[in-house]
Amino acid sequence: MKGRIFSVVGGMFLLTVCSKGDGTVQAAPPAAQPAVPTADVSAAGGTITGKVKFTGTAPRNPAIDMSEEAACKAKYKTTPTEENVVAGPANALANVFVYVKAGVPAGQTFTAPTTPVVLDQDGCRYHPHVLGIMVGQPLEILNTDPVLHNIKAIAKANRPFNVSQPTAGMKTTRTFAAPEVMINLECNVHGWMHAYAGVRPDPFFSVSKEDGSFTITGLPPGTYTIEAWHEKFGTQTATVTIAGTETKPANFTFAAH
Amino acid sequence: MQTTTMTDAMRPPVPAEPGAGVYSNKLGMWVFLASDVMFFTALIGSYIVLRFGMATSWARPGAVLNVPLTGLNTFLLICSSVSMVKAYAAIADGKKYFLRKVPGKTLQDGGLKFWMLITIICGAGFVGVQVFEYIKLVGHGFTPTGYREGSVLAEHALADPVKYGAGVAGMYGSTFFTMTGFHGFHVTCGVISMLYLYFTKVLPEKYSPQDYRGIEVIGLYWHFVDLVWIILFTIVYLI
Amino acid sequence: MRWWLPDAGSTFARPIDTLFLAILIITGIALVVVEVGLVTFVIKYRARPGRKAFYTHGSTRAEVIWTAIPAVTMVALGLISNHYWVIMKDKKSIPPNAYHLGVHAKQFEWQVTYPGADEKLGTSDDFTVRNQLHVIVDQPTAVELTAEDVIHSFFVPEWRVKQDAVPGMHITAWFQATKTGEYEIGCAELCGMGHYKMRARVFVHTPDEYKAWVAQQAAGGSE
Amino acid sequence: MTSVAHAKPAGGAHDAHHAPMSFWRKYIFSTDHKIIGIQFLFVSLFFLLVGGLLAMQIRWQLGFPGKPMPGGGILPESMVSGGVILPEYYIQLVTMHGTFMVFFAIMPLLVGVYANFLIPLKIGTHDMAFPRINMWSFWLALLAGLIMLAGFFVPDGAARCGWTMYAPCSARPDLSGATYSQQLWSISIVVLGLSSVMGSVNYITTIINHRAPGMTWFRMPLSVWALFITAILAVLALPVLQGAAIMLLFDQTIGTHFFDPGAGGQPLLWQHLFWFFGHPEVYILILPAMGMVSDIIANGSRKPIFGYHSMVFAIIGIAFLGWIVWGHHMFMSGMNPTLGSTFMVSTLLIAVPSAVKVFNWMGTMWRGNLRFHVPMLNAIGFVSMFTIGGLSGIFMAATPVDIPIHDTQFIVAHLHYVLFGGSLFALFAAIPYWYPKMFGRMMSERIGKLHFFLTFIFYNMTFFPMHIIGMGGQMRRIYDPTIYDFLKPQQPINEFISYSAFALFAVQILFAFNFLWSLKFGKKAPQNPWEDNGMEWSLPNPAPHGNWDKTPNVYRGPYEFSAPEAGDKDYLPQYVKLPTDRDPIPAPLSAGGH
Repeated sequence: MKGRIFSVVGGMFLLTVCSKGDGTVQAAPPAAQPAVPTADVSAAGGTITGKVKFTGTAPRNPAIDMSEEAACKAKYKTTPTEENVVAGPANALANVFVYVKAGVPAGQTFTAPTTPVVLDQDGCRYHPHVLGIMVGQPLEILNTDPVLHNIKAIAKANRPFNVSQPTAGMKTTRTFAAPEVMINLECNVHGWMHAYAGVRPDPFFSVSKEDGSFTITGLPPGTYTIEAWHEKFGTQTATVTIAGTETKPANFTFAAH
Repeated sequence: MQTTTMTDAMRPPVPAEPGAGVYSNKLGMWVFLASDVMFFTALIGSYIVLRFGMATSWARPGAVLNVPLTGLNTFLLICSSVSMVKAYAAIADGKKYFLRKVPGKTLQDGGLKFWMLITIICGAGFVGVQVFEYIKLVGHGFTPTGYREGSVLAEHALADPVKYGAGVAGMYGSTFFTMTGFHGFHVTCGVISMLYLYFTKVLPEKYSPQDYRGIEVIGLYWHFVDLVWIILFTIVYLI
Repeated sequence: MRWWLPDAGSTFARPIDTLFLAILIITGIALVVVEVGLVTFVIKYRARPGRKAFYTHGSTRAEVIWTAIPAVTMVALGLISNHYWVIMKDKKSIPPNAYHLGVHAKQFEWQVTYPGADEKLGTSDDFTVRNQLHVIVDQPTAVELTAEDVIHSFFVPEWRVKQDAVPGMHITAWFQATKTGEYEIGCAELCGMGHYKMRARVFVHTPDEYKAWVAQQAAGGSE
Repeated sequence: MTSVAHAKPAGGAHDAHHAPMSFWRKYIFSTDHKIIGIQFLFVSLFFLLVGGLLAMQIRWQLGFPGKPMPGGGILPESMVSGGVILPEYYIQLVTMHGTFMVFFAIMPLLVGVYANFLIPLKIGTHDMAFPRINMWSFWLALLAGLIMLAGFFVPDGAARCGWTMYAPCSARPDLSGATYSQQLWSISIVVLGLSSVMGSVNYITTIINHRAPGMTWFRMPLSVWALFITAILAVLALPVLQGAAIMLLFDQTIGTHFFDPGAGGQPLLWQHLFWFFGHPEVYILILPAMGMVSDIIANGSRKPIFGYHSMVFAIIGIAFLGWIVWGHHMFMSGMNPTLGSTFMVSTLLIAVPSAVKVFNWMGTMWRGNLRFHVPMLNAIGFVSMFTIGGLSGIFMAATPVDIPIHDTQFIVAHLHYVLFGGSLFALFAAIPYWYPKMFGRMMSERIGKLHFFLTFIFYNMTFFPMHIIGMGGQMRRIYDPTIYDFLKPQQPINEFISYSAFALFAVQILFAFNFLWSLKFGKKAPQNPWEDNGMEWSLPNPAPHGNWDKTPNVYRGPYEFSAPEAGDKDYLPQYVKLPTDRDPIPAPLSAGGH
């Protein structure tokens, strides 16, 4: 640790470059589907698709009292709630991060797309609430609200960061250097604001939609362990074998306790 | 201040003040030691405040730390203080030599070179024992952050939380390593300085009964470090 | 634009403001003496050809006078101040009928815990509201301050109340609001990048209004 | 009465007996106390500039919150986004402004520069007791400053928990948002502490043991007295901060728990340690200023200092009381209120020696023959501004009144009246006063006067209104006061302060210009340009290496202005031997030691 400090001191001039790189604003347009990045994997691979559901009754999402932030409150017609459990019709479960946990041959590397994943802070909530991103892929954090948000990333494998955006329209771009499921993102000014980012070295991940569906494409033949992660309900795994350009199902059912 | 003006009478001469009555190196060392006292006061004061502000009590004496070994080490340091006094006395008497036969006595008489060497060996020995102790302690799982998970000590603490002060092990480790570590650092500095003096001044016989300031100044420092250790040994190991 | 302390909103305001004014007068006199003296000397004793300074090393009498006057003033000031200080901050001065609220500070919000219908903290009908402090007018109120992460400071200017919330400590501060209305809490101790945003609103209600608000919260069930 | 022959004194203009030295030995790794003082001067003026630039950014944000800062584009996006200062950069600004100004500008300017430069010259000796340790003291101070500065260039930017570094914010990167710079802060403080202790050991030893024959304790100029007491404060206070900074560093790096409440650590312990150092530090920052101002006021008034002995005892009294008042920084911290009462009384008592000093300065000017040279103007500015700073301190000392103004802009106003109005005005007096002794030339009087008047005006326009917004409740270190309803009406005052602050900063360009221009083009200084009594004026300008060839004798106190024996002159230097004077009796023990 001490050695690190001294190397930091020694390289202080070089580090000006680093500190610049940390927060460079990128003018790239937001991707159409921010949660599902496009990686340069041939479309010829196999596909895993399925639905995520839950059993039991979902806990009620607490209402958010936004009366201190008039600018945010004005964006809602009804009282907004937190997004701990977003359920669709027929007990479909959204915001589940599904990814290939094991099975991708070791040593195989994937190039991260340069299109950023956009995390928008709008109406004092994060959009999207759960996102997947590749190692090295830019994460563009955008503040649409005219109020201060800070974005604190609580990470273990990656370097944690905590940056703030006091005015509307501010953008900060960050990248993650190591795979990590999940990185918690939170705003300490608005205690209800939480988002989760799954950082993967490969493009084989997806986030379930409102109807609980997810799709992972481009998988080469092999046997994979698929894990589904939900912020309240924990994780579940499934094993899927892909033989060619086929589409295999994988469904997950969580128990709401 | 006198407000009267001087008349034609001669002003009485003013004696130059003799300063502190000691030479500057010694005075400087005294001032430095005063500053070092404040440094250790900060550490020891914090230790007392933290230890007695704890909800539960510390590990019992001897439960974690090896008191007999450190007791021996304390003895070693006290010996080095004694040998430092002997070195000082030797050079004050003009004994620059290592050992010399004294007629009618079986033991040879030690000079500055001998007693300084003994002091250096004892000091280095102290540091060595302390390093050994640290290695042992860390091996048992006692670290500055507390008992390392899965270590022998962590298991003991689980079995007997009162004896091992399980709840406050973190602070125990923090204060123990910081205080003894900084003391050890002071001893190391002293040993290095003495080695330097030994080779540049003692062996070339540059000290004389007329001028042995270096020995006196390093001696002051050495006794101070010894004194600090006796305090630390008492409050860290024995209480 | 305001040129004075904020409008008084609690029983502490009166003694504090009076003391403030008293100190202002004392220091004002001292200031005028010094500054007028300096200006006078600068004009009167400016160097002119042929003038020579008056050779003196001082006057013991003058020095005793200007040592004694500040000493007496300061001791008197200390005694008066201490009287009010004990009332405002000493644990024993918290009125026994005080209404207790829990205030938990964290980066960067105030979580206020209300005792609910049974008016006791630590029971199951307690509820917590973010960034809103509701109190009853003319009712001694004690806030039990805790902090989650770093040091924060609970500050309501109109009430002349300020107390740090320190992690690991449980500090109680009391006050008695004298005016209904809406005020603000600010954090007075640098607590991180969102320090300035640690703002909460304060509502001083009549007892009935407060009861109604508690009931509404209970019905809303947002605990 | 014989008229005094102001003969050329026994100064040594010749370096003949000193071996010629290379440029490096002479000006870079110099052990000459005067060169070291000058090195400190340049380095700390640089850090003063750094601190000033940080202050300007703070003022921009407070005056015009959320508006793009002109020139903000050159700063990286992690600090300033689209020209707008980010909140995390703002708290770095307030932290580093305080840190640089206190530790790397004012403290080295007063102690590093003038203790080094003046002590041997004023007590009539050849150099410090330990010249090599003195050199190390400078290089360590520079190293500490550079480590601190490096904080801006590491990931996440500079340290951010205020210059007081309150734990646990400072101890936990996840709470402060910065990792490396917080550690760099701790390391820098440890190094600086070492430098300060080395310097102070030197000053104390030199003053005790190396005074010239005849320089008795009560013939020492008040500047030397003040620097002596300051050195004692530093030697005893800095190690406490060092100890605290080491504990903090261990908390930050190896995971100890000193300030971690989760493991039984105590956040208030940091505050106690910090302020136990911090309050003596406040006096480290003002006592030397008081001492030098005393010398200059006596000179400008052409009168002996009024109540020399009580001035000395006031310095000692302030220093002594300074050790038992640290708790007044913690009235609102949750410390036991009974302790608060104790600290209140001791704090109020400090007003007494301070008042004595102010009245004695006025007494010195009373019936004087005032010469308004630039140092004198700034010294008068010091007295009038320090008075405001001292008096506003009484508000905070009275604990109930402290409740509404604690940690508000009122405190900011108070501390700037003491540190800027006090210490910095004293420096604006001291720098031109001893400039000829350092560089052999005079600073321009005309620019100096212009600089003084403009600084005085803009300084008051900047800091006085802070009292008002502080009374209104504006908290310290907040990024944007306009989000509070009770602060919104005060925003015009904030804007006004910002404009004044920019003007104040701009005026300092005059000083910088004067300082640098005079190095080369200033008027050549006569030997005793201010017609002063100090021992240093027996030497040529600039003073040669080794100062005097032969240790000089001292015949009287330092303030014999307008003494009847002086004849037609209105000053009587300490080194001038009147026919009625006898040489001092040499000390029984060789004071020098070596």
